[in-house]
Amino acid sequence: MTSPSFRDTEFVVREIAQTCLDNEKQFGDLDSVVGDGDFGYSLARGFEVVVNDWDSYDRSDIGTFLQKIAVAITGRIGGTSGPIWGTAFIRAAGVVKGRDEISGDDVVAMLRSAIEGIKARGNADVGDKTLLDALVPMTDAAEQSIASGQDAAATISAAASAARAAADATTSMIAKRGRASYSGERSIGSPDAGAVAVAVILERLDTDWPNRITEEVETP
Amino acid sequence: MTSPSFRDTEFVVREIAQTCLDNEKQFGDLDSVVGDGDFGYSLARGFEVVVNDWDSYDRSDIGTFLQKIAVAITGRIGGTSGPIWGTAFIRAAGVVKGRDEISGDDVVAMLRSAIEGIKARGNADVGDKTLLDALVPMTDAAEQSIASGQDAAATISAAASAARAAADATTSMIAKRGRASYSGERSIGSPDAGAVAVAVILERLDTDWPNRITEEVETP
Amino acid sequence: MKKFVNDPQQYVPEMLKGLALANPDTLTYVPEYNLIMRKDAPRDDKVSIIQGSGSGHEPAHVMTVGKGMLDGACPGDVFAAPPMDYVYETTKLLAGPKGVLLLVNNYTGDRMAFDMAQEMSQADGVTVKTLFIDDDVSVQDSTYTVGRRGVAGNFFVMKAVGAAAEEGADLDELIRIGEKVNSVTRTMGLALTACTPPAKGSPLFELGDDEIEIGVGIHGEPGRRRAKIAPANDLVDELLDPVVADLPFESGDRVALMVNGLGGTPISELYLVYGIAHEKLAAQGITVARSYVGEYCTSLDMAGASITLVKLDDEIERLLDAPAEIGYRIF
Amino acid sequence: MKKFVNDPQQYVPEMLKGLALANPDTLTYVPEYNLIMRKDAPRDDKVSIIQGSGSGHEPAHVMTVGKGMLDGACPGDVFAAPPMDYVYETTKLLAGPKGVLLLVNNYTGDRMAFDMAQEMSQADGVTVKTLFIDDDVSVQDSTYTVGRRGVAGNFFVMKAVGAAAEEGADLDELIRIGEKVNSVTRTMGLALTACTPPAKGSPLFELGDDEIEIGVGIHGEPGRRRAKIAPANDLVDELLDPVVADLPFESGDRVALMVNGLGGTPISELYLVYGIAHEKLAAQGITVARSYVGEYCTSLDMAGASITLVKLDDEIERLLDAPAEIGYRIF
Ligand SMILES: Nc1ncnc2c1ncn2[C@@H]1O[C@H](COP(=O)(O)OP(=O)(O)O)[C@@H](O)[C@H]1O
Ligand SMILES: Nc1ncnc2c1ncn2[C@@H]1O[C@H](COP(=O)(O)OP(=O)(O)O)[C@@H](O)[C@H]1O
Ligand SMILES: [Mg+2]
Ligand SMILES: [Mg+2]
Ligand SMILES: [Mg+2]
Ligand SMILES: [Mg+2]
Repeated sequence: MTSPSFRDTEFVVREIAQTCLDNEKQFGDLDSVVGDGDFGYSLARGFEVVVNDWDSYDRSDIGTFLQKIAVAITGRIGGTSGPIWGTAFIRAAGVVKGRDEISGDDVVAMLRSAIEGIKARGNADVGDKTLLDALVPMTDAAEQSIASGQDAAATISAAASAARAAADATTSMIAKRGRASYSGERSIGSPDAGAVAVAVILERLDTDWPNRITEEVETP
Repeated sequence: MTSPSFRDTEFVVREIAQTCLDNEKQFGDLDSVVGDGDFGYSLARGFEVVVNDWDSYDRSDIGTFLQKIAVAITGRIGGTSGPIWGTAFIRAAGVVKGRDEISGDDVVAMLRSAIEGIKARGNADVGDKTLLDALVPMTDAAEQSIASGQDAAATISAAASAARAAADATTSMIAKRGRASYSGERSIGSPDAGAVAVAVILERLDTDWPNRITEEVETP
Repeated sequence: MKKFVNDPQQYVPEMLKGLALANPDTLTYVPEYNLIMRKDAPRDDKVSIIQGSGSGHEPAHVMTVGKGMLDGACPGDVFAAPPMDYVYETTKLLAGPKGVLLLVNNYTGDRMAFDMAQEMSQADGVTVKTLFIDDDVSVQDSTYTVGRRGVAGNFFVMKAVGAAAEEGADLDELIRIGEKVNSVTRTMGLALTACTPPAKGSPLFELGDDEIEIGVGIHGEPGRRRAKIAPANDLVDELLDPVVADLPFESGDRVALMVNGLGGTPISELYLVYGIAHEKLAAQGITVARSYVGEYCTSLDMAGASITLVKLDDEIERLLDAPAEIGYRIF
Repeated sequence: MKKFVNDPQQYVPEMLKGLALANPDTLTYVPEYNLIMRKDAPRDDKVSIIQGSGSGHEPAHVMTVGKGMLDGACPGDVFAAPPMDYVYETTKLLAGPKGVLLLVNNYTGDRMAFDMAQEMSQADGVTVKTLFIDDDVSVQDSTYTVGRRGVAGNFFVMKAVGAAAEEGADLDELIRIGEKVNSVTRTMGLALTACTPPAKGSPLFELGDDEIEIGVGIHGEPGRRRAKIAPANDLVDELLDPVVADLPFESGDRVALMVNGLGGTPISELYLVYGIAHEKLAAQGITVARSYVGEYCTSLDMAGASITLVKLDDEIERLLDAPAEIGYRIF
């Protein structure tokens, strides 16, 4: 018996995983412009494990579930993305430890905590041309939307638009972190792979959200 | 003071050398179809030495001169062509040892001796798709032409035509000697590089023969 | 893509399996963590030395596991730092009483994985220290704060600490030695062609028929600039000048000179480059006392080369000279 | 063409100069004959061993001059047997009281140069014998009379006679050992790409993006047939099956297995190939007792590999196991 929030959480994680599997090539190609081309591969190999072992993760509570996802990711994703995405999930999990229901404000708190974790882990900040440059504006948009009383669907739409705009805006930035930073000025002209990934995930979430299963289904 | 025969010999050697220098790329390309592509390079490096050291060769007599050429070739040409062409020059030299004047019959004898040398050195015969397949028909044609009383110019023309026809005819042959033989049936369809080289040399000789300097020129 | 590969996802595991099968007496393969380790590790009388890095740089580092070099290497996938777990588990497996030294080329992903693993194994009571290697002069420190990359110069740190560990040096001593070697080691590379990661299946970047990439990274990251192909003499200048100017190396110095192939360049060209570099250094009064020509740290099938200089002192020279036994390259 | 080269005509001399500069204590370079020789050769107590061949196969053979291997190598230009003079002069230079052994891969050009040089130096009173190596199973004897080519299997003959010579074996004994090793050695290669000789400046043959050449020679001579690229498992079958069938190798045999890179294939792929081959042999009851993975006999920058098997007996195994010191590949 899972709660509605738990089902929504599962839905979101599953959407993230599936987006990374479906976009392996695109994400890799983006990373090969000024990076080393493994971003798509790394995420896909990690979220593949998440999908394959989906039913096995401890679902005592939302925090525990997200922590198990984090462990799976950390165990399989290498490169910069393993620690970055693993840290994000661990931090988000910490915010809702032992909880079965979460509010919109909780979601914002989870995102903020994930962002702080990424910043600390990567010694990076907004403006360095990383996924933070999509994640932070997107979280800002979500927070505003919730504060102004919008529902989840509207909030996700707002976040998706913000993420896309922000990801596109990384094109003109110069990379100051990660492998792309070695090419200096040459990193200008193409968007950051991590930021684009955030946008693509949010857009998919926006599309699929209305079709998610909101009632618990008894598996026969 | 050199004799007319000596000057003709020098002319012929010089023509051979120059043809090999001018056709380095063509000869190499021919050898790369089913060989290893170094035929042009090998000949060019050897005959380059001949041209560069041209004045230094002992000209006591025609035989000695040709032997020095042979030594120069053997010292610089590697691959199969070094021993083959070196042997040809040594054998030709042997026929006219100590001589200052040579007849058309002598030339035929020189060619026959060179051919025997090549056959022995390469354990090859007519029909194996080597330069012998141009050299032998060309020598036959020259012999016939001389026997029927033609002059040198006409004899060279006849020899050149015979060499070209014979070189072209190697296209349909299967290589039984040299590196080309490893590709078996695949050697069919392209002419033998060595045979083509013989034809190209003879054709050039045919063109240039009328313009050779027949009188000794005093170098000032 | 034309490569000897079955499933691109199995590229690294199948290579590691081959390496283990070729060295049954000396190496153990632990598939769970892409780990190649010495059969006799961990030992009570020496610090265990571990390197991670991404794959695709072979022989670095899985093929330099052996006496006098590494105790273990747990690479990630091609060009990806290992997942933190691999490093953590490897560290625990190789932890002995004298502790563990982690060698890390200075890249964001590697730093993070090794930092996390170090924290976690320290929490488990293991004594662990980390050495960062950053010898690549093509990346200018000033513009960024991630700092220089670790490339082929890693070999010299590994060799020196490997030899010292074999002699029984403790962890602090290895850190001292490693930092010293790193501080006098400089590398610069250039690519003649891009490399093709098996999982990508196509070249990582496009280079024209007459173009080269100067200051290229060993992961196919583009370099500082693109240039036209030039005679070897000029290419050696492109590599050697920034290296010499950086430390700087000076007249009277004794150095080790490494000409490292990036994977697709034949050894004949590397010796040709070596000869030119050796003579250019001699002309500047710099003596090459030790020479290294071959493949040490590659980038899959990339054609190209890097030049590394190490300023020698008696201690470094002695450690580089010490014997080492590795599975790779048997004669 | 993108290569580290100044003047293509100086490609070989500049490589040899680099090799000599990198090994000042052990090697002497004699530019007149493209000769790389041991500093201590000829010695009174051992037969001198000389290999010629064309260049472009490095490390074969200039980089395998050293204790326990060759006393001298005098290669020709790229893919061209050395001019007869080089062999003759080298033979005279290295002639000692125990005589000279010439190792010759079985190609027309090489045979002729070495035959002539042997005759001439014998006339000078030098004791010389010649060993021909012909391990390549891709060439079927029946169709031609030039016989099989000598390729990477040459390494095993060289290593065995090199070790025996070091122990003081006389010329006849070396011939016996060399012929025995050659008689139990078989090789098959395939190319994924063509190679580009510096003097030609373009690939020696055209291969489609999905085409491979099976049974290719080490001089870029086309092989027996062209095929489509396939998974590594299938490519290993293409190499291993004809080798095993030829001797034939049988269940119960102990073998040395060499996976030799042709120049452009990274070592990671070679180990992957090795692992597959090792397991396929094991499945047939053939035990791999010694393994060799790397570049031994290349074809410039050609991507591809060959597999060599040697049927071992106690004598061969002991000689392969003996120490050797060569300038190439330093760790
Ligand atoms: N220091 C950092 N902090 C946060 N995110 C980073 C950092 N460096 C890179 N990234 C993000 O990671 C992405 C690249 O991930 P990945 O390809 O896994 O890394 P790697 O460079 O190790 O191959 C970049 O597009 C960027 O969004
Ligand atoms: N056994 C042989 N006897 C005579 N000529 C030969 C023999 N083998 C090859 N040739 C000739 O030599 C030519 C190739 O010469 P070259 O390229 O120098 O030889 P290699 O095969 O050693 O590279 C062939 O085109 C052929 O005409
Ligand atoms: Mg990446
Ligand atoms: Mg040839
Ligand atoms: Mg990476
Ligand atoms: Mg040749």
